[in-house]
Amino acid sequence: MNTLAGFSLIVLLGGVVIQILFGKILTTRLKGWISFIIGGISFGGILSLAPVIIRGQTIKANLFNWQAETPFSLYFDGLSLLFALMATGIGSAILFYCIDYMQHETNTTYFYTFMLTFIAGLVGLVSAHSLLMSYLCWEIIGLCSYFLVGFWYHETDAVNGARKVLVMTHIPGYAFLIAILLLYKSSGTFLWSDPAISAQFNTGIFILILIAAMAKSVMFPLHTWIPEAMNAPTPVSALLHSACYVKAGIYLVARLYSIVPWHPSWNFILMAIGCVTMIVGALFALIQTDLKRLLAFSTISQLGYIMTAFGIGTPYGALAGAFYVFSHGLYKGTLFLCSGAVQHAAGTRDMRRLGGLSKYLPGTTLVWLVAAAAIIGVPLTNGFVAKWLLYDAALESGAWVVIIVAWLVSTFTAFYILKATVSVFFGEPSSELQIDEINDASPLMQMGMGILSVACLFFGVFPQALVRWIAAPAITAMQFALPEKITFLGLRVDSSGAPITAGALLTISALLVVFFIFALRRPTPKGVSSFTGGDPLPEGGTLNAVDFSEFAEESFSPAFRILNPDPVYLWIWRTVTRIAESVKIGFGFFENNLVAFLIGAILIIAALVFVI
Amino acid sequence: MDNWWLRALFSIFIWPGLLCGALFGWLLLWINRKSLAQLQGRQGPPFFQPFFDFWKLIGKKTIIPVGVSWAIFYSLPIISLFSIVFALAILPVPWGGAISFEGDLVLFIYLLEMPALIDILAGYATRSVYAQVGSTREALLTIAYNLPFLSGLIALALRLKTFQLSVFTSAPISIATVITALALFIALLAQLKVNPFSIPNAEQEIVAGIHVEYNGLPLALFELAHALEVSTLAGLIAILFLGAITAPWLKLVIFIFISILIIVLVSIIGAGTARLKVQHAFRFYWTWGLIAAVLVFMASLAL
Amino acid sequence: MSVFSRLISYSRKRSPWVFRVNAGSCNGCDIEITPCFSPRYDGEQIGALMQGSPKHADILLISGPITLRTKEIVKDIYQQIPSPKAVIALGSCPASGNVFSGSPTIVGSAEAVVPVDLYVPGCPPRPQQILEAIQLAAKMLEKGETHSQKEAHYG
Amino acid sequence: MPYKIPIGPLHPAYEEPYKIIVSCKGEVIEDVQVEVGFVMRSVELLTQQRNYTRDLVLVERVCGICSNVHASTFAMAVERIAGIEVPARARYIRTIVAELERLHSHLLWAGVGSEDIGYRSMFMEIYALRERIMDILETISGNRVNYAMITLGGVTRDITDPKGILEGVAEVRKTLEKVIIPIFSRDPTITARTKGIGILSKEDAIAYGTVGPLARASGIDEDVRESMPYAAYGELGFKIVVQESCDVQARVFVRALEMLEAVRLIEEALKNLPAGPIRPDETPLAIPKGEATARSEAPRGEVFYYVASDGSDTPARVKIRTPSFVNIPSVRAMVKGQYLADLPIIQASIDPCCSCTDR
Repeated sequence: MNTLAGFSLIVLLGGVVIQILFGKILTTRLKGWISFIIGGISFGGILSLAPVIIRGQTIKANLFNWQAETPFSLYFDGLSLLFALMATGIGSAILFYCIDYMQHETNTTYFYTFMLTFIAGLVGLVSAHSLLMSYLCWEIIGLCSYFLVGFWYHETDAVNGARKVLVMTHIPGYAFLIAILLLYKSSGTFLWSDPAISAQFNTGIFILILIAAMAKSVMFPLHTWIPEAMNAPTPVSALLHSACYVKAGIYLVARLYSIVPWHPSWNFILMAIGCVTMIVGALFALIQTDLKRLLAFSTISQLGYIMTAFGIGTPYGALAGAFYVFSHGLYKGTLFLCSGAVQHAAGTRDMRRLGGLSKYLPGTTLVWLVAAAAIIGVPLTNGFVAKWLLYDAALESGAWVVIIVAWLVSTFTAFYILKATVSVFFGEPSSELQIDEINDASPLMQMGMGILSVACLFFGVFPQALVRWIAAPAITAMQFALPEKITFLGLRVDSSGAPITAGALLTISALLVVFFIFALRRPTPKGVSSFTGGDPLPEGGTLNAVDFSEFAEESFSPAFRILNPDPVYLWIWRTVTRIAESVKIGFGFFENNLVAFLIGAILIIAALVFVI
Repeated sequence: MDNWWLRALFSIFIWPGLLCGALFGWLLLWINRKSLAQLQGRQGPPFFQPFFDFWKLIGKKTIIPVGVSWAIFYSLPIISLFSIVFALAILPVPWGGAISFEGDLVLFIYLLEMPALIDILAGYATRSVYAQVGSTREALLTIAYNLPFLSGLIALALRLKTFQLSVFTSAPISIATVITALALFIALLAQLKVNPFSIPNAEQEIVAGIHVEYNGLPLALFELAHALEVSTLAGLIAILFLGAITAPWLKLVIFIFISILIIVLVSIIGAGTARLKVQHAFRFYWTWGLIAAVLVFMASLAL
Repeated sequence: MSVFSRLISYSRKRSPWVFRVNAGSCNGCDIEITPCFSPRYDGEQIGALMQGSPKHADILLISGPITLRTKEIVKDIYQQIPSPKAVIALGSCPASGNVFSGSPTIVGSAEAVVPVDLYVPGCPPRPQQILEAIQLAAKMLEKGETHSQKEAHYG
Repeated sequence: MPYKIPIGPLHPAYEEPYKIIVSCKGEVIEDVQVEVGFVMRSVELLTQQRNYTRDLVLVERVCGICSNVHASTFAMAVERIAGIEVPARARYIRTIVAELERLHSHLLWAGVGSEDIGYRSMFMEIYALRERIMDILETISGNRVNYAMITLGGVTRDITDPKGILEGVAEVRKTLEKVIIPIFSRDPTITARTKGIGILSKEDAIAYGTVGPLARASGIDEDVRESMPYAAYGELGFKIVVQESCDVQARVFVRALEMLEAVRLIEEALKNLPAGPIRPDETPLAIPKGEATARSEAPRGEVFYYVASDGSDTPARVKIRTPSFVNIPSVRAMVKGQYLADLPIIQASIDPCCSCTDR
């Protein structure tokens, strides 16, 4: 069993090697298939670990010994399982989607190499026993994201975005490194399970690690890089947002629970950051007109929820967080893949120029609607259960500000997701759209998206499966006891958990079928247009995303100025460059006149010597 | 287990669910129309008019406008209807509350939010320009009226330390209950889209609002969902005041009485105001709603 | 099923919803329709309501001699009202053209554009007449006597 | 690109087919495009094919709301050509009917206006009051809408019961002063919807050539009843109502105060109703050759008639210019930058009448 622990990691790295070695020979589609199979195998490998971990054991394995004290060993527990399953599972679905999505691209060896490395990086991060290896993986996924965001390197936006991603997550990453070194200095070990580390842990180190996690997990005010990362190919964005990148910070914070018992003020800090972040993300999502940017800000808001859930610090809160993190991966991945399909079909993701696509992309629309329902929190989807757990956890711990903020933000979530939904898929098609060329996503792409959305529904109807097999081991690993009332057949609902959701779903679907049979039996007149006051609709613009949210934007406009930290960063950047510039000028002057300086200095020294 | 299933089905379909909820909702809607008419010096509709409106709509042929997918057209009202039916089934009315569990308030609120979300989708899905304007207005209203609505319910939940609705009915009445009821009532005006917040279905501006293109059977279902929404929302306020009473029949009488009282109040407000603009409504809810929210929290955390 | 169909036809009588088309009227009829729903006449007591969307209506009220510009509009609106539906031609204009007969810019007869079920004479008819016509049309809908229902029945 | 939303030709807020294509951004109106012509019945052409007596019936149906004004102005023009002297009693009765018509028209407008801001109770209140005026009109003429009161050289029916009318008018004044005007000026929801909305500056009002209450609400003190008295206005004395605030509220006030003025005029006229015949013994069938114009103040503003006669019993040319014809285009100046929700009330505040405009 212990040998299996590293299996997935090795398979993924093997995939990287295959891609590099045979990149010249293989066709684009074949590369995609190979990557997907590699991803699937690694997912299977991690699944095979699950039974052991659910039983409450941990798996340790040494990859190789570099030095006795800092072994590159793996430590696999429930928390690792949660994140590794997410990375490989959602990652495989995304790779499946890539097969068709990327088939017309050049340079796909580069793409698949870094995609696989990316996934391997997260698996490595979550299964690392040594903090040093964690940091290594932390930076590997950072670098991968830099390369992947800059995949279309001939586009200025993409390159600038990639640079911003690297700078804004790499620099705070040093805080993590400093924390590791400080811990090593005082405790003499890199292994996080070592009690010595727990003893040496203090608030300063917590803050340092939190800063790194905040930057990675787009917490306010370090969130501004993520919208810029939207110039990447869609599968990269999906992976970045749903499974791999932003979840790394969440993992780090969650992992702190297994390292050290938390001080109450840490919980407070985390909840405060989470609440502010969810408000900021939702507010900024309101005003976006680019579909992917909107989703990016929605990620910020959703990660605020997750951070808050982990910040509550009770077993129930941890459960909510674990559930939320997985659910978010599922539905956000779906939403991103759908946005990719939209961009693929319509050639744009500017919501002002889209509209009425439901007629041309029926499959994508259906998948999107399921995922949108999940993120809004419609009952019978996993998003609802996640929110339910969060509110319940907050109520249990008396954090009423969290409930009210989270709940109000969820109405904002509904608003901006509906804005995206209606302005992309419903309403009148914009006149700027080339309707004739629009085709739905290919069956393979639809399957990739569909699997994730079906999972959204499945875990909405049977949340117990996720709670029992994935979330519960994770919270055990976080040193929490499983909340009492949770049983397999009841999610804190002593007798009626699964029956009620499954029953509701059954009733609804049965009634839907009956109703449709009844409704379709009745002939309906054809060719009747919609009512436009008698005359045909005038030529010209149609309602779009801007019109949908214009008033909200206007009302919240002060918030957008105050809550945007980018100008501050720009100011810092300019100041730093200006200082560097002046320093450079100084040095430059010195350099250019080196001979004169030398001669002068010698003369002065000679004069001094002479005088003395 | 069997017994539980039967009781659940009973509360979904008979009491307080689909059947009784619809009948009660039609009664409330009739009272609304009748009292409005009386206040305006008119005779008003005959008894139980909404019932006949519903059946007439059922008997009409359905027109699906050009370019609208039939699946979306038919499924939206069904989803709207059943989410509100489930919400009503959860409501712990006297002799009801078969489906009751810890956290049902969360489910209840999300189910209650569904009709508004469906409406917003429906407006755009039917591709009528008027409905689209109505949808944007509805969407703006949802982020406005939820402030007093949610804070009212959450404050109550905090005071009772539970998200279980059936506990609400057994809680004693205090000043906090009254303030909560007020906050819920403020939100109710916009949720039911009555004057002065009849903004998303403003006939004089955007024809018939969101449901412009709906007709026949699907429109009937939307009307039915609206009737159920009326009884659910009025009932939600009414159950807050059932705490002190033990006899179920008295509970029922008071429940019905308070629901009717709320609807009459709504009618009086509707009769005495003009329709506000969406910006007025937004400002109203973010100022008065905020004040109500603060009051509610102060009352329930302090008292 | 027969109980339901009887309930449905009875409901048709009880809830006539009206959509108004001004097809070039002088306003005389239209300002007599509005009082139908005001306190003195109160059409709501027979269940009638004015609807803003033709998709919600049962009864189409046409006033005016149908000018050439509104001809297509009237046809379109008739199509947009879901069956079963009744058409009431209000006043003398849609019947004969009234004082405007002989004008080159009017059709003159509503019959030429849509099948009319009821004519209400008068220039303009009084509100009582209009309400009576609405009630009669509702009764025709109940009994299945309108053109739209007969058409569906016979072919 | 701003989206376009067609308001009309069939729209619940309008009595008549009339189309405004609104270009909006969000809820804010960027531009509007007004389209009329749906109600074109070629009245001017038809008048040339019929004799003067039948023309009176025809021009009365140019507009159902201000029918009497059209008939009387047409009659004034013809009387001017033929040199017919209208008896004093007939002039007074014409004034009374014209002012009653103004009352009913303004009340109709107020009702529709309150419906446009969603205030149904106010609509009901006003329509209940309006019925009272319709009763008075019915007692005078026997008709509720097209009164057929005007004949060449006089009126068709006499006023036999001035007392009953006085009572009715007093009741109208009471309700106006006690209920309707206070609600319109004080109710917070109404003020929120009317104050500062749809501003038409004095310069714009002059530039668009607006007439009637719309112009008077923008501070232009122009009224045909004063500047060119006809019927009995010269003898009764008349005060122009002017408001300076240029918004919808000003138009509400102008019409409300005009209604009070109309009530005063009716009372005055009834009290001073001279005795005598109501029409000449013989009405000429053929009108001598000549041409003439006539102007009068309809509820919506100045109505202008030009009649040319070639000596036969049918006019050679009749030209009608109605107040809405000049008022409707000013919508454009009023709605730019306003909210879509305000469009109905702004549009209603000019009290457009398309059957007049299109003829």
